[in-house]
Amino acid sequence: MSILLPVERRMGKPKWEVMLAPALVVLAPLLAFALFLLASGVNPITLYGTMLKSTFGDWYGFGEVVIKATPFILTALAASLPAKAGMINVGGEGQLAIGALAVTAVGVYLLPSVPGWIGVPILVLVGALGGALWASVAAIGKVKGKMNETITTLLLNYIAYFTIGFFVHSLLKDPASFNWPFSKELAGQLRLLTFSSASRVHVGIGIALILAAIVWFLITQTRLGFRIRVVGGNVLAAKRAGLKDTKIQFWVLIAAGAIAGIAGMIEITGIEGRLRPTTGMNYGYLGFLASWMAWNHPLWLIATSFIIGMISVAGNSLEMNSGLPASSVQILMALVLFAILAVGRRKQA
Amino acid sequence: SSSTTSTTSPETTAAPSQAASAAAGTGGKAVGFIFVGAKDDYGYNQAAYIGSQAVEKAFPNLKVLRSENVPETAEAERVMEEMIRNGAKIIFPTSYGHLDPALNVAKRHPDVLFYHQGGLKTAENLGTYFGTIWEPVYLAGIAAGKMSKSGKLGYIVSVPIPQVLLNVNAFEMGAKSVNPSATTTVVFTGSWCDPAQQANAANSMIDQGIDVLSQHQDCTKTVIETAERRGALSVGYHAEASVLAPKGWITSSIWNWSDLYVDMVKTGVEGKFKGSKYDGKYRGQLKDNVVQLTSFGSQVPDDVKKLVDKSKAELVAGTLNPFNGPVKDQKGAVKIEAGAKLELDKLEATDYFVEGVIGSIPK
Amino acid sequence: MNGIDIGTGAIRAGTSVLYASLGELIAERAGVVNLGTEGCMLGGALGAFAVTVWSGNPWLGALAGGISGSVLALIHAFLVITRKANALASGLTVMFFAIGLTSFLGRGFVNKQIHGFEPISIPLLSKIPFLGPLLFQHDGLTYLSMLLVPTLWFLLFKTRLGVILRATGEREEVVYTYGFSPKWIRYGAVMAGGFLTGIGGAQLSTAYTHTWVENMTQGKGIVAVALVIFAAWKPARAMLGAYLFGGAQALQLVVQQQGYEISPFLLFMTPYVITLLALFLVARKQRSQMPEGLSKVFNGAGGG
Amino acid sequence: METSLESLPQVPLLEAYQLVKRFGDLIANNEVNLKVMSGEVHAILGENGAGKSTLMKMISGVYRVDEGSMRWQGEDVQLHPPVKARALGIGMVYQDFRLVPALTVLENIALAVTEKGVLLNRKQLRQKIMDVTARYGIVVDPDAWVWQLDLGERQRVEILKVLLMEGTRLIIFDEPTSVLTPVEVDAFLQMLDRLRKDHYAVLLITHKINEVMAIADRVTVLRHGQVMMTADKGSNFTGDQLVASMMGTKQLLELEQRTPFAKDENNQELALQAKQITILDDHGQCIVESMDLSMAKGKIIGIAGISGNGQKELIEALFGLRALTAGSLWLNGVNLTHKPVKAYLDAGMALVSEDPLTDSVIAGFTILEHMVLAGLPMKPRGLGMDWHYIRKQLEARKEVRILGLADPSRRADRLSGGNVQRMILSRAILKDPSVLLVSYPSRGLDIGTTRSIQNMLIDLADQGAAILLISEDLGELFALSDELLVLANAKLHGPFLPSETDAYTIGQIMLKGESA
Ligand SMILES: Nc1ncnc2c1ncn2[C@@H]1O[C@H](COP(=O)(O)OP(=O)(O)OP(=O)(O)O)[C@@H](O)[C@H]1O
Ligand SMILES: Nc1ncnc2c1ncn2[C@@H]1O[C@H](COP(=O)(O)OP(=O)(O)OP(=O)(O)O)[C@@H](O)[C@H]1O
Ligand SMILES: [Mg+2]
Ligand SMILES: [Mg+2]
Repeated sequence: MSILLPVERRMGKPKWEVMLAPALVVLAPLLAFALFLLASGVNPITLYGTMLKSTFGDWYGFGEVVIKATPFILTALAASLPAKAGMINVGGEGQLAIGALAVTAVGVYLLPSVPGWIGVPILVLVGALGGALWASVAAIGKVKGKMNETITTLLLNYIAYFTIGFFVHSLLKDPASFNWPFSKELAGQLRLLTFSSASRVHVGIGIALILAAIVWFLITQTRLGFRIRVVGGNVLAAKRAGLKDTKIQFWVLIAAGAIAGIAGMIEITGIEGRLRPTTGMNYGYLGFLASWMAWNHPLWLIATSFIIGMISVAGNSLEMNSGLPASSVQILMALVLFAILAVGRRKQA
Repeated sequence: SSSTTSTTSPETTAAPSQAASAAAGTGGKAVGFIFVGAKDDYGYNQAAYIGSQAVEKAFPNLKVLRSENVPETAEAERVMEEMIRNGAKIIFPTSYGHLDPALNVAKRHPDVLFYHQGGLKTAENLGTYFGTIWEPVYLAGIAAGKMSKSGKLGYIVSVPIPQVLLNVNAFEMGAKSVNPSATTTVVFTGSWCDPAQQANAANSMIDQGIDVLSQHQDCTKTVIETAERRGALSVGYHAEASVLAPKGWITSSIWNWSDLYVDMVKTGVEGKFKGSKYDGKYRGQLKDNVVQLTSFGSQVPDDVKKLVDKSKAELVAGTLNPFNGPVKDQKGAVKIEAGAKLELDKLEATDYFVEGVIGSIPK
Repeated sequence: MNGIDIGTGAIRAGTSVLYASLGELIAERAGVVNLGTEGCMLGGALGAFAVTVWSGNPWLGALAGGISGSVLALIHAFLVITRKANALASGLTVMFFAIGLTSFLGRGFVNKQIHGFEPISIPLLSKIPFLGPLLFQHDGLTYLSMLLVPTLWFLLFKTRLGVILRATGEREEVVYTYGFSPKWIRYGAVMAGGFLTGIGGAQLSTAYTHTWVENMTQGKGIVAVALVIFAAWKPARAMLGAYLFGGAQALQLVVQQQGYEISPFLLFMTPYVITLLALFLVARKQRSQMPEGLSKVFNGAGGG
Repeated sequence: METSLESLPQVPLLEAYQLVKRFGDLIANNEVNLKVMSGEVHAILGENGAGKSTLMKMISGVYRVDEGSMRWQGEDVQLHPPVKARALGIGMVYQDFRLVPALTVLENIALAVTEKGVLLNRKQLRQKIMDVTARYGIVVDPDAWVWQLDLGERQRVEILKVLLMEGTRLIIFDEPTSVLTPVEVDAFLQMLDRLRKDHYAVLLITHKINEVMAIADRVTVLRHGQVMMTADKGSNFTGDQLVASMMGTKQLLELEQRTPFAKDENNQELALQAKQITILDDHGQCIVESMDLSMAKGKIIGIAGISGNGQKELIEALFGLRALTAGSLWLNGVNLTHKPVKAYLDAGMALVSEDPLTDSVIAGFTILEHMVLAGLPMKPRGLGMDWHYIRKQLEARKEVRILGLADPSRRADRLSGGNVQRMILSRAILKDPSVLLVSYPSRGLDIGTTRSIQNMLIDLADQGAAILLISEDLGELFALSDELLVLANAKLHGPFLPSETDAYTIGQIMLKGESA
């Protein structure tokens, strides 16, 4: 509400800037990275060609992008929903991990012989519960202790990481794996269905898209969503309207944790099959970025998740074909994210 | 050479390669290497990287594909698939966590040959290899036990996995063989390469009176330099690093993958994997030169060197094996019965510390 | 277990975090949250290490580390201040960028040896029982960090510049009204913060470990951000927080060496759990002390 | 010195020609001309949203001028950014103060005063403050935290800042008296006189005609962003003229005659009852202690008091927003102590808070969306809301039309202060509340709107609502209240009947408590 500052300048953005923005987001980082490639003695054109081929060249490559984007969509939703209620959840990372932990523990020890059509839905719930449980630490801290959730969720990521380490090195360790730190493998019927044998793409993407649609509907179309946005818009106003702001924030954060937990479930049942110390590493952070790049819009974040997924996948072929180190992929990713951030917020509708 | 290419008809080249494709590993244009960390970490990954360079040199027709920082998750599957799409018929997944993903990919691609580093599970087209690095570590333990004044040795390790525990045990057994009261205190850092935590641990151990430090980390420089600055002695791992510790260097255990990798690739390219020594669990030993003990630091007295050399000779000859029973754990429970024969699967699944080690493994 | 050992351990392990906290504190006092602290630290660590390798002079290295931190902070400042991007997203992106960039540029330095900062025993003072070994046997950058705390306090609370800086973090429109540019003040604060954070990284690479490896900060920058909240944006409390975190690190290592049957993974999490508990204990009091400009970032996420 | 200034030819200090300012499609100022002389008080009048603040912000350099030009002592000047205006000697006391609550008074002043050097020269600054304090009778404690100050004190800090700035020639006050008590208003007007004598030029925005009549040398009336009239003392303008010019064709309503309230104590139906309540403020200080308060249906209870004396806390507590430390609250015979706000809303209570801009307006939300929060019911449609129906409901109400609510699809955070006030009041009234708690209903509103609101409150009471009216405008309190209470020293004093007391007595109690 800084009416005083020269805000008008932003309102009247020159037309060319509005038109050029999307092109700029795509081109600028690619150009910058091309310079970097040239400096490293790599031909950017052929390299971009192989990168494109490895992601969109065939169904397998595209399938890998889908697989990669799936958890990002969910962790992005886990950031976007709380953002609507005025909260910042950087804890998708930990919530995903604990969701995965819960799914593994229950799947391996309680449901090894339960048929898939019962087992898989139960595991979705278990994953959600795990993530929700982890988020509840931050939620309780916020409601009872006025702790800032940005910081608590960040710290909880580290604690979650060590918690996973604790379990895979002890209680969950698979005796048949010669004391290596993995859990046992999940029974086959508990694994998510894949669409074909040629690709690893599984029904997880469907779950992610449905959840995105649900979140979008909830936020924009329902009375509850309206209340959530009121709390996010002005807590004082929400209080005066008789809304239980802390309760709403509490449950929104829990719900976000549940969504991230489902991402963990999908990672375990769709891809990994067992829990490892680094399952889902960085997915929470990348999802958070995907969400904020998309102005926390529950549908736009699907696009940004795909962009991040695509770069991750293309990154492997970049590394192999150019001989450049893995870190160059991170540089490319950051350049794209910078460009999205620099172009900034889309105009208010 | 231009004339030869013109005479080669498509059919003649295609026929043998098709025939050979029955054997995994043949007919490829490339060899893939997957590293869990950075290929220049001066440690585990660099050792494997150097091996991959030897392959590059020995097979100029094969492209060497590398991917580093590949997490030990299903992510690795995609990297391997990508390598296969780039023409690789032989792939080296070099970290323990890459085994399951490699088994999955191996199932999908019977024509591709996988050499996994350190695994205990195999498949039709997947063999594992490793080195008995505990042998030189045992020898280093002898030197450390001899040279420690306090009899308190320190071992800074990453996470409690069998390879790590096995090394700690071998080290303590070596030390104990020359100094029955020697103890080895273990500190976990929780990470394969966290210099700050390593420095914390090294400082903390030296504060507690430990005077010889060894380690099982992917990056090894920090501990050695810290020990040197604080006046403690160092036993290295993965790399010869005596330059880092002119005063306190004892010795180090290292890998030598180059000859092995070249031989393995050769076996694969020639389609001779089936039934070869690599078809299964191959373990290169001290006597094969796959694992080595480096030369000693200038401060190591001759009697210590002699002692170590004697044990080394016995190890190579097979007359000495520290893991011939009885081996007892920290609580005195017998883990390997007296006279029991050494079993690879058991040894490489170690989940206990032997007597004399101070530290705790999560159960 | 020995109190002095844990105390010195706390200072050793806490100093880099202290620098980063102080850097973040300056930026936050001006109203900008920089989650890129982690990245600025990494940049500082590499910059300092590289220049120390080339020049042989760790002080030049530390300067370079500070500048590297500033440059990375400048990216954040540009995105947040000029392009009005979300501060948290921008910070995280800077972090990812710095991880990638330093890994790339730092490859040649992993196995380099440096003559970095060495501990200097201060004559006489280091002989004082207990306090001597605790406080007066450290390296130059550690001493500097101890001096920095009162200096920063003075700058923030006793000078005009400090008033302007704090006012920018609270009510930018007021500062703007009186002819200062909140924009440039923020640029300055973020870059100054990046400089200190970079020195924190330099301390890590050239004073503490004498090592460069990729991603060597391992989350210390993030912890530093948390500690600023614990510190209620006050330098002395940032110091307390940093040493508390360092102390927890030192303590868990000592506990491990006792051979108790505790999973090391539970011990690894203690510094983070302790930070969380410390935050819980002070949080009720703290919230109202958050600079208003920050509450917009932390509480006004909304939008939509 | 005074003589030399007197003898200067009368070049206007500031002249504005044909100023235009647009916000998107809205023209906030349209070809405005203005002239300000040294040593005169120039009043600016106008309805809410007329463009007064916008004009002032152009003069103080905050806004860039879209069209038109300015002259300072006869020379063309650029005033944007504010630092340029300030360098020339233009100082502004903003409607929403430009203070940093987390800093002390002295630190706030240090921000405003140009000074060389890095260090804070506290001693010198304190001396300067003392000098000005003595000359103009503006008393503040330099070491107090600004957050501790009440609105009147904050305003004094603002004025100090302007006076301490080097070379100030023109001082702009944007609705300065709306936050002051009657006593303070007198002091303020005296200070203006003093400033005028010291050859400062003063631009004064106000809604209060009597103040204009008392102090202004020249007056400009704005309407829809255009100058409707300019006049100076010589032309003998009258209050009625000014009002007519402000309102245009609209008629100023007469204040309805209040039907005398039945004084039969036994017959009173109690709506809201507070028994022995104790309330703490945000800093844990006891701000209301063991207070009893009874509100009867159909009755307007006015509460007078210096702002910052617990009015805000009291109203928050009565609405369930602030926990009671002791005591109980009863609404229509039901115990509502420690119940959530929703229970109060459901029981028919409505609130118009003291600072709606910060605690009731949601950025990005439209007026219509604000209406379903504690106002119109959220008419469901599926899982969502029937916005069409809600809008119709809103537009069907005559109160909305009378108050002149802006278009319901406009964004509330872009409304002028007065329009926000209208929105919040409309919302409360749409609820047909049985108990209405209302703070400063006419703060910042023009006379026309003020009248309609006052009439609406009277109508509400006549329909049986119990109304608690908090105001600093004693005139308003006397005109509307059936009973007057004074909040001072954490206690309620009274009740007083407006017919049996006078503003002077109440003012004394406000300052000193009952002992007066
Ligand atoms: N004693 C103090 N010393 C320094 N600064 C203070 C002090 N008290 C308040 N402030 C400053 O004033 C600002 C506004 O304070 P606020 O009125 O919101 O509550 P508080 O007094 O800090 O909180 P609490 O009532 O919980 O103690 C704070 O951000 C803080 O920086
Ligand atoms: N920053 C802004 N953006 C868009 N519209 C604005 C802005 N500031 C003011 N307006 C609009 O310009 C018009 C004039 O507003 P201004 O604040 O000047 O009115 P005012 O005369 O001061 O009214 P009040 O007496 O209510 O304070 C109003 O319609 C207002 O909604
Ligand atoms: Mg106004
Ligand atoms: Mg107004």
